[in-house]
Amino acid sequence: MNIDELRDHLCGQYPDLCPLFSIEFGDGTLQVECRGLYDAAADLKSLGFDMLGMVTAVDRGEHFEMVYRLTSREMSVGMFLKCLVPRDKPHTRSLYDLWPAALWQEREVYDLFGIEFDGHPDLRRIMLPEDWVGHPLRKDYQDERIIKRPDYI
Amino acid sequence: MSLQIEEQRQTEGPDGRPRQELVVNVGPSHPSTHGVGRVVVHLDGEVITKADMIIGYLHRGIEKMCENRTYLQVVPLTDRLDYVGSMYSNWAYCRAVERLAAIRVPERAEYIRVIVAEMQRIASHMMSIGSAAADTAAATLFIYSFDERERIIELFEELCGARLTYNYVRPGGVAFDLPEGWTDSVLEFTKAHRKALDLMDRMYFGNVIARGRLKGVAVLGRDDAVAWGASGPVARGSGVDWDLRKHDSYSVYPRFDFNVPIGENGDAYDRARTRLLECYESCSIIEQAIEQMPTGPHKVEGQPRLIMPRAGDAYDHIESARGSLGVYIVADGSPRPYRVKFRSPAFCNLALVPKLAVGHTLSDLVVVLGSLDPVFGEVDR
Amino acid sequence: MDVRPQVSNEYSEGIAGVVERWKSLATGLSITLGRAMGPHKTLSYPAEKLPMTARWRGSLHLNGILGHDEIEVVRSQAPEYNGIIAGLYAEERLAPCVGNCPANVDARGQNYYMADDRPVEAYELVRERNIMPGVLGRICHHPCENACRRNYYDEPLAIRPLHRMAYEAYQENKPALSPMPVTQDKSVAIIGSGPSGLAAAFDLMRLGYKVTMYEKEAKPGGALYSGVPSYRLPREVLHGEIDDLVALGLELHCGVEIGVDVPIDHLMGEFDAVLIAVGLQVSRLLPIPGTDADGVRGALEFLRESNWKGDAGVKGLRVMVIGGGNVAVDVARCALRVGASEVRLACLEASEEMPCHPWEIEEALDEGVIAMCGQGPEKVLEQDGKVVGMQLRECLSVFDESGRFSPKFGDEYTTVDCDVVVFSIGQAPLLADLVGGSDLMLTDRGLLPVDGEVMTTDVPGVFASGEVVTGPGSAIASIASGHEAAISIDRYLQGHDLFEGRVARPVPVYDRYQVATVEGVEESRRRVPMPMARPEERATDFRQVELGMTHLEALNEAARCLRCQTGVCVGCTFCARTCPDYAISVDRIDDPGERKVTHYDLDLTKCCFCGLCAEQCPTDALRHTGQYELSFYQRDLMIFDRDEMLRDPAGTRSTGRDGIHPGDSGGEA
Amino acid sequence: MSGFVGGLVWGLAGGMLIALATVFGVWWERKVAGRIHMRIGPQTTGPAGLLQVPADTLKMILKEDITPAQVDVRVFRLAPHIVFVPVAMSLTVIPFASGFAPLNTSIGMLFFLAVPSLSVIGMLLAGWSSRNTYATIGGLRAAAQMISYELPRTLSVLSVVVLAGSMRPLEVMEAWRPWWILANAIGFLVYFISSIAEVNSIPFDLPQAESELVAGYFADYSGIRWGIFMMTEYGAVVAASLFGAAVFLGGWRWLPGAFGVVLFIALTLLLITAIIFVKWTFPRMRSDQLMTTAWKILTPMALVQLVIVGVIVPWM
Amino acid sequence: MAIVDRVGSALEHGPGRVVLSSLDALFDWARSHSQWVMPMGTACCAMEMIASFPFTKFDSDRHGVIPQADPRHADVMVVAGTITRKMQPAVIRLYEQMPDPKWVIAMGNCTVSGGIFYYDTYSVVRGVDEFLPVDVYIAGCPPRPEAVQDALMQLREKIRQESIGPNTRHVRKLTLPGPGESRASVEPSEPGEVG
Repeated sequence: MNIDELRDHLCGQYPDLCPLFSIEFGDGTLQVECRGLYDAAADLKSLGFDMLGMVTAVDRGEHFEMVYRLTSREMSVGMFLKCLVPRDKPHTRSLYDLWPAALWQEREVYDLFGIEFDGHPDLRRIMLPEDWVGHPLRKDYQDERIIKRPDYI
Repeated sequence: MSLQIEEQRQTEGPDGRPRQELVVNVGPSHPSTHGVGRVVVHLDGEVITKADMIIGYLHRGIEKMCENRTYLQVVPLTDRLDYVGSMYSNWAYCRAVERLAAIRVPERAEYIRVIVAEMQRIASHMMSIGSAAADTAAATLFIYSFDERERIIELFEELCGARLTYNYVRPGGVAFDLPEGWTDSVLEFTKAHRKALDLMDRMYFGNVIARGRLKGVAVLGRDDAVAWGASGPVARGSGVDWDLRKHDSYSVYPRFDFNVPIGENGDAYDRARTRLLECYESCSIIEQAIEQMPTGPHKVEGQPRLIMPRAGDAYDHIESARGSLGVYIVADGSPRPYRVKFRSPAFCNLALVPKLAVGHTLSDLVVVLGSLDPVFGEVDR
Repeated sequence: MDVRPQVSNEYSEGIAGVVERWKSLATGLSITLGRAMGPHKTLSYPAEKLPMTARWRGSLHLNGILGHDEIEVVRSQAPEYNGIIAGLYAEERLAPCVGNCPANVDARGQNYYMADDRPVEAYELVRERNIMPGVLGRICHHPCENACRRNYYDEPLAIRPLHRMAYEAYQENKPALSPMPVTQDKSVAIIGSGPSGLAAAFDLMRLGYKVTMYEKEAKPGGALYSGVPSYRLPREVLHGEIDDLVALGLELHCGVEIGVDVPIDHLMGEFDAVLIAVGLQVSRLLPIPGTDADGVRGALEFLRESNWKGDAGVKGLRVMVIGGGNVAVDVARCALRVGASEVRLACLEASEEMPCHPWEIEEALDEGVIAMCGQGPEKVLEQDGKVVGMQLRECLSVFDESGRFSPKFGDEYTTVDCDVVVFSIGQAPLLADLVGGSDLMLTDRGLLPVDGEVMTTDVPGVFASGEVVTGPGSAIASIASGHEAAISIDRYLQGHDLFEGRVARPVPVYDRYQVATVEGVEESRRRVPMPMARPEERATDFRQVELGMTHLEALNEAARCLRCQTGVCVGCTFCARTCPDYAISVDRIDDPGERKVTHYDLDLTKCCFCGLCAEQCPTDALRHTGQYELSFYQRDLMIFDRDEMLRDPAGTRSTGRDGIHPGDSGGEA
Repeated sequence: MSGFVGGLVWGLAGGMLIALATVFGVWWERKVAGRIHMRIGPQTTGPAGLLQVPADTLKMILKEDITPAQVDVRVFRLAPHIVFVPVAMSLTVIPFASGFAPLNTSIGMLFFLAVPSLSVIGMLLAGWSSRNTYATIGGLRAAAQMISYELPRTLSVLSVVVLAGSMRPLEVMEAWRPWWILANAIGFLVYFISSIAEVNSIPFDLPQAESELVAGYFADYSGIRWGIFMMTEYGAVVAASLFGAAVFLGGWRWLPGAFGVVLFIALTLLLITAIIFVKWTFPRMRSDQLMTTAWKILTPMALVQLVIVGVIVPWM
Repeated sequence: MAIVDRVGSALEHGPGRVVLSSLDALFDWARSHSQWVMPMGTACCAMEMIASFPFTKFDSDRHGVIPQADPRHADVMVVAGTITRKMQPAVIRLYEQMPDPKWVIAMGNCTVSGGIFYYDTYSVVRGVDEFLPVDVYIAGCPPRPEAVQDALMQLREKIRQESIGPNTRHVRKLTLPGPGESRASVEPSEPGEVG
């Protein structure tokens, strides 16, 4: 499977994707709803994306944006898989059973963002002590221990 | 997990009879955890039945800090991420910023970056081979490999003025040009380094006791390595033929010819030996790079003081000594990044410890940790 | 010989394997034994200490600080001036503004004096190099501001307006001017009172020569008087400053045309040296059909008439100006002021490549001039001897790839009807009658053969300077060539060889920075805006366009100067802004006469030794020392205050304040 | 000298000899290890660092002697002495000069090999009583290792006894012949390796594995109590080297009179340096490697040596 | 330690003072020349601390400084690297396990004041002296190995001033010069005044 077949396949499957979807330079992005995340991931895995590079989240104000970075070794190309997660009671499906690499990365996202992952074997804090309150990487995280660097550039 | 843990636990053994397990806490400060990792190990006699890796003891919240610093001020922070290899940590971040702000780096800067990153890879491998050997009590090999690392540190000190936190690779090029006669001393180093590598090879990897300790320990299959997201020598030790410099080539690497050493049976011995063989390759890359290096500016002309890239996101990764070190930056047009995520190879490799440590003895646990070569600045960020 | 890895991964089988195993133990021991026999590589620390490499980033120190150290000012006689500038540039102590100015005016020194409310000294310092700060403060194209390092941070210094403010303050409390003492018996005659002549005269008078200047026009000033319109340069300012020079001992004879009233041979005989600084008198016309029609004018004559008589005979007519340089823009704006009903300007280059200065064309467009860029003159349409229109041809590109002037024309023509066509595409000197009868020879194109570097003509004792040598250029460039001529004359009169030991003016190269965007920059760092008269009001008469700053604004603007490359910290706070750990806190007092950096605290416990601050410090004051022994007993000693930052950078220990002796290691070796 | 007083005097002398050995041994090891690592080793305290170890010992005496709360106090305090005394006793049977051995017993050879194995009990007690997981594991490993290395060590010395025909060290030394070195070569090698194991030096230092169990069975000891463990270790090294030099390499038999004793001291020093080199060159064995070397390699070699000595030599 | 303390307090009053000062000289010499270090390395400073202990180029074994992984056997704890809130209880526990007399060296800016991680972090302890009594601070990020050896020698100076007598310190009269004046002048001190 080379890159063009991949493109046609994806364009066929996700119609709104087609106009400006480029994969060569490694910044191709596939945006899906939260519900369809697991199926899209499984589909991509079957297409040849056998390595899950990165799992992270970005606090976009009124919702979180989950960003997955998938790499295919035989096509030697990388791709983004993104989905939006609502801010109140954020939860999404864990990709552990597709790629075990997601085990610790999802724990880290849970620890720093507070996004629950259903189906994750042991979802607990990984970076912060057990008794930590709050999720620091959220933009609205209040903590009296943080001393803000003055806005002086 | 608080520090206090109970010493013994009652569990049923595989045949259902109650069995008493010894719970040992290889604590955050331990000579062979390569930093501040902690493993709570359940021992049946000396055989490990369950290992739970606890990290986060060096979690300084660097990603939160990056959100309140300008793009140039984040570079010193990346030094403190993978402090055994800060040169290529800088480079990974700078590549992501350059991709985001569409900065074209001059030829000479790309060559200098390759030379410096390869030297840093050798220094990092020397550290990891040495400390893994020190875990099996071969302290002399640690001292010889650290001496090699010291030669590189002296070269870096002459190049950019710092021993460990260089802040040398900047978005748009490198901070200063190479000093006079620096490349000759680097060439001398690579010649002497090959001899030292051969010496270390014969002294440690040839040794029967060392082979007894390393072979067959923590065997990682090929598809397990890929599924668990392992990268770098850990994955290549198990036969996964994936090196970003070769297979997802970036910068000026396509112009050099070097081969990528691959292990066969994916045990601690193969991983350590792959690191050593990679040092040979790095030496030849450095020599080729110095040969082909053009003259010209070492950083892009007309660089604004405050880099303000367009809103959007960019991801770029390089082949660090531990694997594929990726940086994902989201920008919102202000001089400060909106979100920075460091994809740390050591973090993903370390996730293998609970899987690999089971079934081995306690003295093998340190070999497992040593072969995965974690640097906790990068693991905990 | 490339050492390849020889160790095989597996032992061989059976007895050979056993032998290999025992051999591996033996090789291990032999390696360590070999290393044990070898020399040790240890640095016995307190006795012998490693010399730090040049770039080692130790603890920071300040080379000097405002209020504690003086800023060096560049003052000297003309012959040594280039040497000093070249020396400063070699030691990287030459500020970009001083380096980029053709005459190397010490703008940094002027800002320093202005900030300390000493405008008279500022004026005198600047006058030494650009002779007429008041004039240059209005018309110079300020290359210094383009090189100012503040471009990189926010906005450049307003150096040119500060010249003007120095002039105005100087006029208020002007000291009595007495002629300079004449110490040399030799005398010099200078033909032409343009900027280059005046510059050479001033230098030679300071060297003690007797200088006599001849001007053929009624009033001195040369191109400044005839070419530059008075809305940019009021006449009283020009003649005021020239009168100051006369008061300083310059003997000026106006209305005397050399070559006509007085033959040049007479001058050569009477004076020891003669300097021809007559500038360019005649504007060139294009050899296109229709240039002999009535209504076709040259730029210089048009400017002379509009400047002197206030009326160039174009009242109510439509004027078409051909050419894109500064002179063309001046012609267009004068045409508006002398009552032209409509003024158009046609130039070959595209709008952003025009040779004139960007702010000039902007002011002209504001005042109503219509610019037609990328149009080349084809031919003048005439009807019974009078101009009725102009045919223009589209011009695709002006320079070929190697940069030579060879315009390529498209095939699309436009015709514009107008009554007067003024050609401003070049000027030429008028030397025929000047050199008539002397043994000075002219080239076939009517130019003087002059050695551009030492300004000598083929006749010994006769020199030339200004636009007659360099061709059309800026006023400050003429002044620079005037200084060079003065040096040559002085060497000639002293009998030294013209070339031996002469330092040419260095053309410095600085890191090119991208101009910073200014949104989000707080008010105190912004440049003081120069108030301009309203466009529609100023287009009608010849009153001054730039209205000038108040005295207080001038002081604030001068305070913004970063004093580049002096090694004295001025408290510009850019190191504190760049520092990732916010480890530096700076504050200073800015009121005039009492300019001091009061606090400069470096919190050594927060500094991450990344070197970003020292790299971008504009004055090279903040530097890394070779000191790496930073051990303290108490934590509050680790915050270096202002005096601690001014400590001696030598040695390896940063501070001896808590009982640890600098230099020694505490315990005995 | 009557039995009890003699034993007391010679016991004290053995203790003093161990103290002296420690002072010199530690300095010598740090110097040799330094040279192996291309560095200098102790230098600034006293001439060439000679006063370094006295300073360390004095400092250790002044250290606070912590007895952790959860510890079985009496056993905890007793353990170091149980470890120290056997090694001191084993020194008394070594034939220092011709005709002079402090304790000239007829079963000297067996005494030297048997008594130090008592210190295993001390290690086990130390490990168990400090109720700390690391210490316990260290103690258990010590027990396993000591026992399994008793056998090859004894067998190798047995081959010398067979040659000499007597168990009294002085007689063995009298009967010593230069060609014995050749005959007993394998035996000496086995003795050397197994005595490194007895001494818990690097290839075999599982009980106090520095990088795994942090400090093995003496993890919770501090101050001079821990110092006693250190002295025992160096004492054992010196004892093993003395005995090896005497019995296997002929010691003072080469040269008559005082020179012989000097040569004997030199040979001991050579053996100590060899142990130090082995310590700083090789990695540590895993417990299963430890067992296989003991039972599958050293014991067969010792048996082969016995066969050589027992069968071939008399046949020749 | 208890016996030594009793001897010290007994000797303090009356003629015993001369014996006390000579005993102090001996004991302080022993303690200052054999500083066994507990390497509490967490981050980049640990790399430089490893380089400064018994390694080829910067050999601190020359000054009698050996790294001891077990807190029970160490005298000086060199805290090197960022101490986070999660690591703090471990550091306190290790410090308490160390036998008296013990000292602490804070190596690197992160341990002195949180250094580069002072602002915008939620999990870094801003300075080890919040929970440990620090004797010598070393600035630097990371400090050079020579700076670590220099700090150990400054600690020697400090140890030299201690005495086994409970309230005696041989504090050398250190006149701290103001900025710009001549550096500290040190006169020999007599035992007895409390430092």
